[in-house]
Amino acid sequence: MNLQVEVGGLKLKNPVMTASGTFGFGREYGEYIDLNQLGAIVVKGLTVKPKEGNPPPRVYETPCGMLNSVGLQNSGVDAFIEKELPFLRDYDVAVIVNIAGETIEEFAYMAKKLDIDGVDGIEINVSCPNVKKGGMAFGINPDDIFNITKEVKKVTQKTVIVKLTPNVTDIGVCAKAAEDGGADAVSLINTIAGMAINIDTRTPVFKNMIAGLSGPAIKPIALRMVYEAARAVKIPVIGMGGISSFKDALEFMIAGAKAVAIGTCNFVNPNCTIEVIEGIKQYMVLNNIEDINEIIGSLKVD
Amino acid sequence: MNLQVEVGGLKLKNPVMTASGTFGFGREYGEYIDLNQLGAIVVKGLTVKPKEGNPPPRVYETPCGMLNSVGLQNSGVDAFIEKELPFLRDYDVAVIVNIAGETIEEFAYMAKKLDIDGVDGIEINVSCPNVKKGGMAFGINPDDIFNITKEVKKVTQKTVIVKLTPNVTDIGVCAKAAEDGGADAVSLINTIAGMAINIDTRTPVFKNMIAGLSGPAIKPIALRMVYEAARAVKIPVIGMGGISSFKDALEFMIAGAKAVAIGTCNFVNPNCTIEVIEGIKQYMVLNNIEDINEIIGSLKVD
Amino acid sequence: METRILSNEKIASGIYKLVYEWKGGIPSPGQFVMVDCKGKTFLKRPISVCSVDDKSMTIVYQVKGEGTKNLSEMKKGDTIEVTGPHGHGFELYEDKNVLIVGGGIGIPPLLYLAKKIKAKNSYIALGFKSEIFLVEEFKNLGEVIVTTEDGSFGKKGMVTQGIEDIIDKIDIIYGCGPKPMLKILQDISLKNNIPCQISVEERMACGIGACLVCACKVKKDGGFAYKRVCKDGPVFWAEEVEF
Amino acid sequence: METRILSNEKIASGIYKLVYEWKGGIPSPGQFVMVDCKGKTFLKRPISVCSVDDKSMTIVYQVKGEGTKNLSEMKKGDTIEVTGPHGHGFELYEDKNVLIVGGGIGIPPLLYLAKKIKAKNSYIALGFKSEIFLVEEFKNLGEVIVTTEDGSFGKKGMVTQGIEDIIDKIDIIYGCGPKPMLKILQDISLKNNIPCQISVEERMACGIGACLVCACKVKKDGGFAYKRVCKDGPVFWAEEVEF
Ligand SMILES: Cc1cc2nc3c(=O)[nH]c(=O)nc-3n(C[C@H](O)[C@H](O)[C@H](O)COP(=O)(O)OP(=O)(O)OC[C@H]3O[C@@H](n4cnc5c(N)ncnc54)[C@H](O)[C@@H]3O)c2cc1C
Ligand SMILES: Cc1cc2nc3c(=O)[nH]c(=O)nc-3n(C[C@H](O)[C@H](O)[C@H](O)COP(=O)(O)OP(=O)(O)OC[C@H]3O[C@@H](n4cnc5c(N)ncnc54)[C@H](O)[C@@H]3O)c2cc1C
Ligand SMILES: Cc1cc2nc3c(=O)[nH]c(=O)nc-3n(C[C@H](O)[C@H](O)[C@H](O)COP(=O)(O)O)c2cc1C
Ligand SMILES: Cc1cc2nc3c(=O)[nH]c(=O)nc-3n(C[C@H](O)[C@H](O)[C@H](O)COP(=O)(O)O)c2cc1C
Ligand code: FES
Ligand code: FES
Repeated sequence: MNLQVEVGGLKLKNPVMTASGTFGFGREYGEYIDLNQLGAIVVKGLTVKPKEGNPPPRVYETPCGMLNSVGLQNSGVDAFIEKELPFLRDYDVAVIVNIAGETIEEFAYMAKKLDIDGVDGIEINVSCPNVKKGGMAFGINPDDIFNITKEVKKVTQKTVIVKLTPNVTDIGVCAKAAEDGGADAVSLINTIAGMAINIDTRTPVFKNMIAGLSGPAIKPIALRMVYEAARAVKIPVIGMGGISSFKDALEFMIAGAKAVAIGTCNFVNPNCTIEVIEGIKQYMVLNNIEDINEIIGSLKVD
Repeated sequence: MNLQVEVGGLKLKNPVMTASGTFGFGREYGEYIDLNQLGAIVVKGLTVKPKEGNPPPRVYETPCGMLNSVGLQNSGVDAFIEKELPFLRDYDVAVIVNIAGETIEEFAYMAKKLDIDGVDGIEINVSCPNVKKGGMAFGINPDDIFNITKEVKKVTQKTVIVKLTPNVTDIGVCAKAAEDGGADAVSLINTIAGMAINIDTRTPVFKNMIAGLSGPAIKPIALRMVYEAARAVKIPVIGMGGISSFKDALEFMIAGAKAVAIGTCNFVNPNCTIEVIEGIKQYMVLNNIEDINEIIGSLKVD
Repeated sequence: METRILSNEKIASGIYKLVYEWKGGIPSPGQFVMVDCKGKTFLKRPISVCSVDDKSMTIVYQVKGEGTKNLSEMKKGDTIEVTGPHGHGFELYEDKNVLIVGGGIGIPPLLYLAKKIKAKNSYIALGFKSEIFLVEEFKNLGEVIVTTEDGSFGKKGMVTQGIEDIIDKIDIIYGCGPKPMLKILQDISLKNNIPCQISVEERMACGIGACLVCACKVKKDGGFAYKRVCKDGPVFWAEEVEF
Repeated sequence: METRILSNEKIASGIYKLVYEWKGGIPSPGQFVMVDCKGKTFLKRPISVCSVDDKSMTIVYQVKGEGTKNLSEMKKGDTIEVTGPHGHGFELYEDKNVLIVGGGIGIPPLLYLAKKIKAKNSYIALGFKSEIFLVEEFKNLGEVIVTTEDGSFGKKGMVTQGIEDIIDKIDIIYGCGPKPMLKILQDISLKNNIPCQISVEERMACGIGACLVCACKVKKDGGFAYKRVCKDGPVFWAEEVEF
């Protein structure tokens, strides 16, 4: 049985990855699961300099989901290369580094720095709703997507993935902008902008007002957008948003995703990624599917 | 205690309405609750001619929500006036009629026909994701919103509400287009475009592929959009999307909604509207609030 | 209405019989209730009334997905939220020769029908895949013919086989079961010009006729229309249904 | 890990003691478990370990919202999903004079601490609003001083009152309770130059250090940084925490 997929030149042993920001740098979940079994690990979003992130509260439970306002807390790209990458190098798993610049130059700067051994791919994060500069502000603008992608592609040999925001009218246009900019793949969706209010104090739950919604609640929306993106571009699409089971993962793949990522549901079930991989295998056996690539984009439409 | 609010000239005895398409024409829920207690009834979307709607399946449960693909099944505006309006006239409750044209002319035609006794408001539905013509295709385009609103305003004396779609990058721009077109109020959100796939048959669950997501799952998104819309316009905003309790309703009102509508949660709890009204009253007593208008837009932001 | 569970027992593999206190309306045969299955389910689930007395109501259900699985884990003394009875049930005629045809989990509502109907003669054809259930309860209500697909009980084959042999004796047919079975009943009904009522299934949301998601395609003026399974049905005249 | 509930009883109004089978790791005092509260809750809830033996673990919790409400409705024999122990607990030093200060629902983890710590002398100050709980269990573990805000049991007032009277005897302070109480302990610790460890609370998602939502503001190089309550804490040195 073949589980291997290729995402923009990058060969993954299976299509199941972790979603940026939900899996740290692999260390913590490494105590629960065998990281070698994953298709890829996508690490927490990095910035040029260390970033403290947003003040608490940073999380709020919502019906079948959660809002987060982490705000890209991380120790910076240098600390990543020095302290986290060596740890990840010890595993036989593709490593994709999520970068979040405040300017085009910052994206290029980080991508260049990360054009090193042990890094397999760069995920351009133009979709974080929790920062004041950069993030989603870029991602809602096809021109910005195009330009950032182009500059990043110039300075790296790695597979370049553009992570799109769902907070747009037409996801196809955004995916196309990434493709035109030279992206090797797009990934989606990042969190959906949401909000919560404390009715007793009549204040927003989050200081930033807006936070990012993730988890099973958003799955139907994510699936629709992945389908639309896959129809809009020829490059591979990595699908995510609320995946909690192999069934969800298969929906995304049938809709056209070449790989999938699991985010929030890791929190609820640390074994989620592994169970998804096992479930996909069983589905393939049951349905006599030899090669997982037969599933991708296999949606029958009349 | 004052619960009365005014929405674009229309006085409502309280701010709790029903969301179009979830409450039929009031008959069915009339067997469960006293319709006279509602702030307003918004009826199922009407079209110029009777419309059969979409083939089944039309519903799919999702985590804390549901997808629907009804496709505006209704007997047409004439049948409404003849058969449903007389029934509603017997109640002491504001009646808002949701109209869904396929062209600007159809909107104006229906609005004119409905400029009659017993109708208190017109809700322009430019946000249905389940029809091939009209609906959301208009709602994602500010110019269309503006033009339709303007034409409808010309032919009716009633309060004109424009119902917006959440499937846009900037809801503020859409709300503003409605305001500029002369709308007396905007209402939001309609359902979010979503999708589901049957992994056994590898076919879409819905023939139309895309369906509309509603219910508690979308509440954080709806609340954010209502907040954004309320900041973008001076006309009243009617908030909805996943409201299941008085707490949810109050969040929307604190965020700036002058009234709220309950949709999907009627299905789960037929008494939902009444419980929301009671809950708001209790909250007001507990917090020493004499006039509900004090709550509207009272979000404290630093 | 919140009510208390009196018993919840397995009566065949994957099939459970749930009895709860009932002080609500008395249903007519073919009507259903909407049950809150708790856990992570969101919408209520429609389940047909299998029997009712002045204190309690019985439903029989098959574990299909999360909702019915949760239901199967509930215990005596637990409370559940049940609304109803909903829908338009079977139309009953007195003193007729009736044929009642049930397939699998379509059988429970027919028990209530068989009890209530004042027939001249009742022929009751019950079909199962393999394991049978509720058959005992039908024993005194008419002439019962049991069929199993694998022959492990009664006749081997489909429940609709053999109907044509007795069709001459029948004034009206009542059916509930899987779609292919209902389709065959429709054919038999049309071919032999015998009125037939069938109970159809569609996914529901409100269960009371307000949301229009439970569409059943019916013939209308040469074309078609969608009727509401929850309000206009679940029981329709077979001739009007478009499969 | 899925485990079976051995008992779940109310020990004061709104306060429950839950015992379940435990074959997992042995926690250190101050560590917590993540509990799936079922129903419509989505994320697990962090609850401190109150005690553990070779077969079972005990947690004591207060009903706050939906999660803890669901938890309070679970019965002996039900299964629940519990992971852990998680987090960085109290650092224990032998042969010291320790002051343990607990407020309300912050008290349960301190019982486990008081049992495990090999102190020279333990002074245990327990504060409640009105109704007391767990006080009996502390009886043989040190000199217990109980305070209630309304004076219905022990001294009337706040649990932190009177600490300064005995502060000269104390080598180290351990605290868990509401933020204002922790803040006072921090002040006392700084003023008297006595080391103090406090257990802080923040909403969690992953509970294991991967998602960074459980931020606790700590002093760092003249500025500040956010540490993870679930991994770097929940126990921090009082001096580093910024309230
Ligand atoms: C009027 C009526 C009476 C009924 N009476 C009975 C009865 O007496 N006994 C009984 O056992 N059952 C009865 N049913 C069927 C029962 O309602 C369903 O089996 C039940 O709702 C399943 O719920 P679940 O949560 O267990 O499964 P779900 O998880 O909701 O669904 C089970 C399966 O169906 C699939 N599914 C879900 N939604 C759709 C959709 N929109 N389209 C296609 N597939 C879908 C799911 O993917 C899953 O595989 C009745 C139905 C109706 C309409
Ligand atoms: C390390 C640690 C140990 C703990 N140990 C214990 C213990 O031993 N015993 C115990 O009883 N409790 C303990 N708690 C607290 C416990 O985790 C919470 O009380 C519990 O999660 C509440 O869950 P719930 O579902 O009942 O309430 P929820 O409904 O989740 O919340 C209760 C209230 O908090 C509000 N709320 C929810 N999210 C936020 C947010 N992000 N910001 C502000 N307000 C919010 C809600 O609106 C609601 O009013 C501990 C917490 C931590 C972090
Ligand atoms: C706590 C948290 C932190 C996240 N941080 C990042 C991040 O740093 N970079 C990024 O591109 N996406 C980030 N995301 C978005 C996820 O990678 C993912 O796109 C989104 O959560 C949807 O998937 P899910 O529903 O499976 O979580 C974060 C999500 C969560 C919940
Ligand atoms: C079954 C169904 C039918 C609907 N029909 C209409 C409609 O005809 N016109 C309209 O403007 N909105 C329609 N809506 C959208 C609702 O009015 C509402 O905007 C949306 O469902 C979000 O609110 P909720 O989450 O409370 O349901 C429909 C929603 C549902 C679930
Ligand atoms: S389920 Fe709502 S109309 Fe039938
Ligand atoms: S809860 Fe995820 S890092 Fe603490």
